[in-house]
Amino acid sequence: MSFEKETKEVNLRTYKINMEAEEYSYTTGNLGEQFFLKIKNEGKLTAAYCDKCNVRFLPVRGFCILCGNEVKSLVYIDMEGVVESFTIAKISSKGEEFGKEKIIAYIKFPNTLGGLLHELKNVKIEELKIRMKVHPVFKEMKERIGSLTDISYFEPKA
Amino acid sequence: MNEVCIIGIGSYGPSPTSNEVSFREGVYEAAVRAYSDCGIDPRKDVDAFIACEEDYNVGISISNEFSVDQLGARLRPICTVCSESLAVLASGYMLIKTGQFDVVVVESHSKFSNIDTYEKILEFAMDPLYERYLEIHPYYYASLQARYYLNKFNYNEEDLHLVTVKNKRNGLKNPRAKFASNLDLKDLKNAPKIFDPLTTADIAPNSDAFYVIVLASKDFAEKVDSKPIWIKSIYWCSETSSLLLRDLYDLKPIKQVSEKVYEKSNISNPRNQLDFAEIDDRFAHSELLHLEGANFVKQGEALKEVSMGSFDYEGDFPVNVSGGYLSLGVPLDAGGLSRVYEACLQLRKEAGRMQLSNAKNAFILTWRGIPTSTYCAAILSNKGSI
Amino acid sequence: MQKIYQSTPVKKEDEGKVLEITYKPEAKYSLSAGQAISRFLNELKKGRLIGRKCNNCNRILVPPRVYCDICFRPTNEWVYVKDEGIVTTAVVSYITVDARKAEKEQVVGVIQLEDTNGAGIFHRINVYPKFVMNRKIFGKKVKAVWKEEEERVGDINDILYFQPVEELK
Amino acid sequence: MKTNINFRNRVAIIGAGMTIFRRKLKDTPQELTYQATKMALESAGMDFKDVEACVIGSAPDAFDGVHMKGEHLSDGALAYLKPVKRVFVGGATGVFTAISAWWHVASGMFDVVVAVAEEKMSSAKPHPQAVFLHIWDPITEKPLNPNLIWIFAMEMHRYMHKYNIKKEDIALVSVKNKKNALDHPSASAAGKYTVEDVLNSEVLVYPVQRLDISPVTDGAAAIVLASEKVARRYTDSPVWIEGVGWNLDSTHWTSRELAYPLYLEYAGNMAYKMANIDNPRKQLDFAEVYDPFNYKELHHMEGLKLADKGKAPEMVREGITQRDGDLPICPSGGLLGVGNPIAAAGMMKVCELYWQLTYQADKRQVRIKNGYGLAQAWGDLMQVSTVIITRGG
Repeated sequence: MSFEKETKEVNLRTYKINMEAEEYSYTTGNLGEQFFLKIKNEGKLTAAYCDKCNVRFLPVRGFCILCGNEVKSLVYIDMEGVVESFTIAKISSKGEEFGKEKIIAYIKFPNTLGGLLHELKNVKIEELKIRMKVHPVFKEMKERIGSLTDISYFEPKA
Repeated sequence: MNEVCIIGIGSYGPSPTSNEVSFREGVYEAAVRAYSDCGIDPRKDVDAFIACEEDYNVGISISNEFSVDQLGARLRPICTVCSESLAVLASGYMLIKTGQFDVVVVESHSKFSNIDTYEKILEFAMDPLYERYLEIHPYYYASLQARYYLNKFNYNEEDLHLVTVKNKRNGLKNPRAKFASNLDLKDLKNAPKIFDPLTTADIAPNSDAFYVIVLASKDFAEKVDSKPIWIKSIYWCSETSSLLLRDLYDLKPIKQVSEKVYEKSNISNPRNQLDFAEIDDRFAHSELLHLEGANFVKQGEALKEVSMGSFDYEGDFPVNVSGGYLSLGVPLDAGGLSRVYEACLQLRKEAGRMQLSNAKNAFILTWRGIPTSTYCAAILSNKGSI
Repeated sequence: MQKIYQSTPVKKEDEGKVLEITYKPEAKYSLSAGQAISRFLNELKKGRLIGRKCNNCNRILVPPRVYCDICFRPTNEWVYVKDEGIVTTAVVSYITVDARKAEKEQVVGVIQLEDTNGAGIFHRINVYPKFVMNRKIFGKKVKAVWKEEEERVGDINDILYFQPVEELK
Repeated sequence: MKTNINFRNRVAIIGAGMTIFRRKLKDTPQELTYQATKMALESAGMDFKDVEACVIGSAPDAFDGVHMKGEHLSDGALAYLKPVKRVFVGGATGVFTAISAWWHVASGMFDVVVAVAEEKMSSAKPHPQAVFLHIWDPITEKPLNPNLIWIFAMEMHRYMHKYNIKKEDIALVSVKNKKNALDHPSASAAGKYTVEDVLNSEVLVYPVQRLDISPVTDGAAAIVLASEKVARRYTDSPVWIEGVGWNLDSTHWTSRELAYPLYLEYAGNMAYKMANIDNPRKQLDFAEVYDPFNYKELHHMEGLKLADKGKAPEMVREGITQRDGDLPICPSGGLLGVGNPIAAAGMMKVCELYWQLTYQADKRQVRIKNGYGLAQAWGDLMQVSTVIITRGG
């Protein structure tokens, strides 16, 4: 029927569907579970440690992509991070505007490959600088669930 | 050696919306055009078909089920390969290289206008444990990259718009470029930086589009009436799947794919030996990273050369004369085929007002977009050997 | 030697003891029904089944398509088809879509529509489960039972179910 | 297609490995992918740095709960800065992953390629079956709220009707495969069952009962493929890929004859022709046909021309398909016995080819006469089959 086409929108249909599961519940792996429990129970950040490469990396998982070996241990890392880059976020993952804009930074930690994306607070926009030092502020113990949301935000070192 | 060429190209779109066709009907339209372009009958002449698609882009789980009939592939070997469509084209290339397949059809399409919750679907592609919890639009990762680049090489934020202006204006000569515009720097200077430091104009919009490409062996190409465009080399790769583990100025995968295709095509000086490039520009700064990674310009100097006009239509090395994604729109994973389509028109001397006078060898570089680090590069030529 | 990795199983009784991170997906679409299916749905609202005929292979495609999958050419014309056909297979479901036990069993199957040269439609069939289990429903003629006109919206559910034309014994 | 020319570049399987299969595994999808990849590399005696490209297989993103799952899993395949892509043909993906890896090597572009398939079905709530709702035609079928099992029950019942096949005979397949799986170290659904157990199990969608079905499972499996020159360096017993075939039928399953899988006949023909096999029943030593449901094993034996139409049940009844029979089918224990993490289950069958043809299958070892084994998988809306034929020695 490529030779004739209905062109009136009123006769063309769009059909509303979704392809959702009600919810997903993701296991975190043996090492990942420890990482999240250290945040929850101790308010500490850790990194995976590959003893073959002698590197620490974040996010944590049970293998090293550089040498292909299994990784079984975590090490505590210095939580004072460095802002690699930042942006002022105005739109949510629902495509809607936030009520209040968020400062988002990519933060790296000393002697650690990788890093974290998180929100910065207690800093004025005009004071934002690449390479500035920041540290995490954790939620109250009882509010933590074992997730990166247990970190409320990062803020500059006083 | 078993050379591989493109003998047929067909498209429907690109366009901002396409409610007049279902995704299957759009693919049919593109397929009919591609087959008639090279005079083949899909029910007899094609040895294998490949569909490039992702379930959550289509809105159907196991979207492979719905890829068959509209291509003429019923009861034929057809499969789905999930990647950027240029990398999917590489699978067709390999099938012909095995010596057992003469004609392979590759299809890719986008029905972006049908996706109501695109940002959430993009978020769904991110790591569920470490990357989703901020609930921000995933494009902000590009914002971080853009600021990092500008800071690293001491450019002003406004300079980025030079790329946008170049590509949006290039698109004015391309009838398929529905997002082309005669914008100038003044228009962008004061535009709100919704994706700070990027404005929405610096981000390529998404589009609907349907592409079908027919690949053939040299033997077969000689038997049919077509204008073969040769795939001289093609290569793809991915860096780590974790975007938190990547550098913000990360040229590794770009270097990897471009060096591989240069090596296979005996190219030592890409800017001199190649005639033009179609390069991913889904964010204004992406074009800069990609030009530097593919060694068309020294690190940190891409923006300077854009401002000098080196990559303009009249420049010494035209980049994205089609208007790029900034003018054509990004048809999701079909982006690679959209660039192959544009490059083929140039190489066949069928590009109309945007025709380059000296278009013999083309370089194509595609990225799969956020949150991936998947790149693919290819060199196409209108001659059997460079 | 067979190389088998001993991953870490989670037993059913240990559910909830391992840390998991939850996420609610949102994946919503407004699918373009396109040329063929738009008309199909609009005709359902009118209580009619419509197909597209390919003059090359003489099949009527239902649901309609603008292209013929066998001949790879555009289909030629719109043709109304009778809402009657022969049951080629049927089953009795005791479970819901998410694998829970259903409150009431349900019979579904495939009906090959009359005079179409092979077009089948998947729908509910209103028949006692015993006629599925003894396969008496196979090969029998069934006819669509439609919703009342004012309740129809242009959807496959505008057909309530198919029902045997003659009573089964 | 030039199927009967000699292979330009021969391709060998030189290693295989997998994880255990369980209802739920704690490891992340990336970790499972890694574990299977590591096992396969160890089996090949190879370092991951020698691998030039990777192919990932995984069924719907809706299970693991990650869009563009291939991108997410690529780290697990140790594909850092390597060419990697994911292939996807529904349930037939596992075997197809090996086929795709074959063309990577057969093209002459790569010498060593890892093919790994992973599935984690336990993530979706409330039940993985619910996400199967989204595989149906979104406009003409999904609004009827179908359960996945309906479609297979309709096919099974059509098959039973057309050839007058009894449920007792079909149940024998479950009994055989679950017993075979007792000897598989990864198995999660093995056991000693009787035909009565199967016939007395809960009726889900008549004629399908609980023990007719393979269970949802987490797991991963992988193989290492190499070109002839590399394979010779690493092993004295490469398993050659002699033929591959794949084929899809029309999307519109309601307009097809469900009693016979024509697409499988075509896929089989493609692979047989490539492998120069004209009498599969005689020339194959065993076959790992796809058995997510017990009737599917019978259906597939017929499509592959290992049995005449409607006659596969006789072969099962006569014991021909037992591990010590004339034509062992699913000596691994199949999906019914080992478990069904969709793509990984298909790859598990390819692993079985490697283990059987290199005499590493322990208690599962079948008699190797001609050296040929076949693995097959099936999927989508009952419309696709993928076939691979390998030869030992």
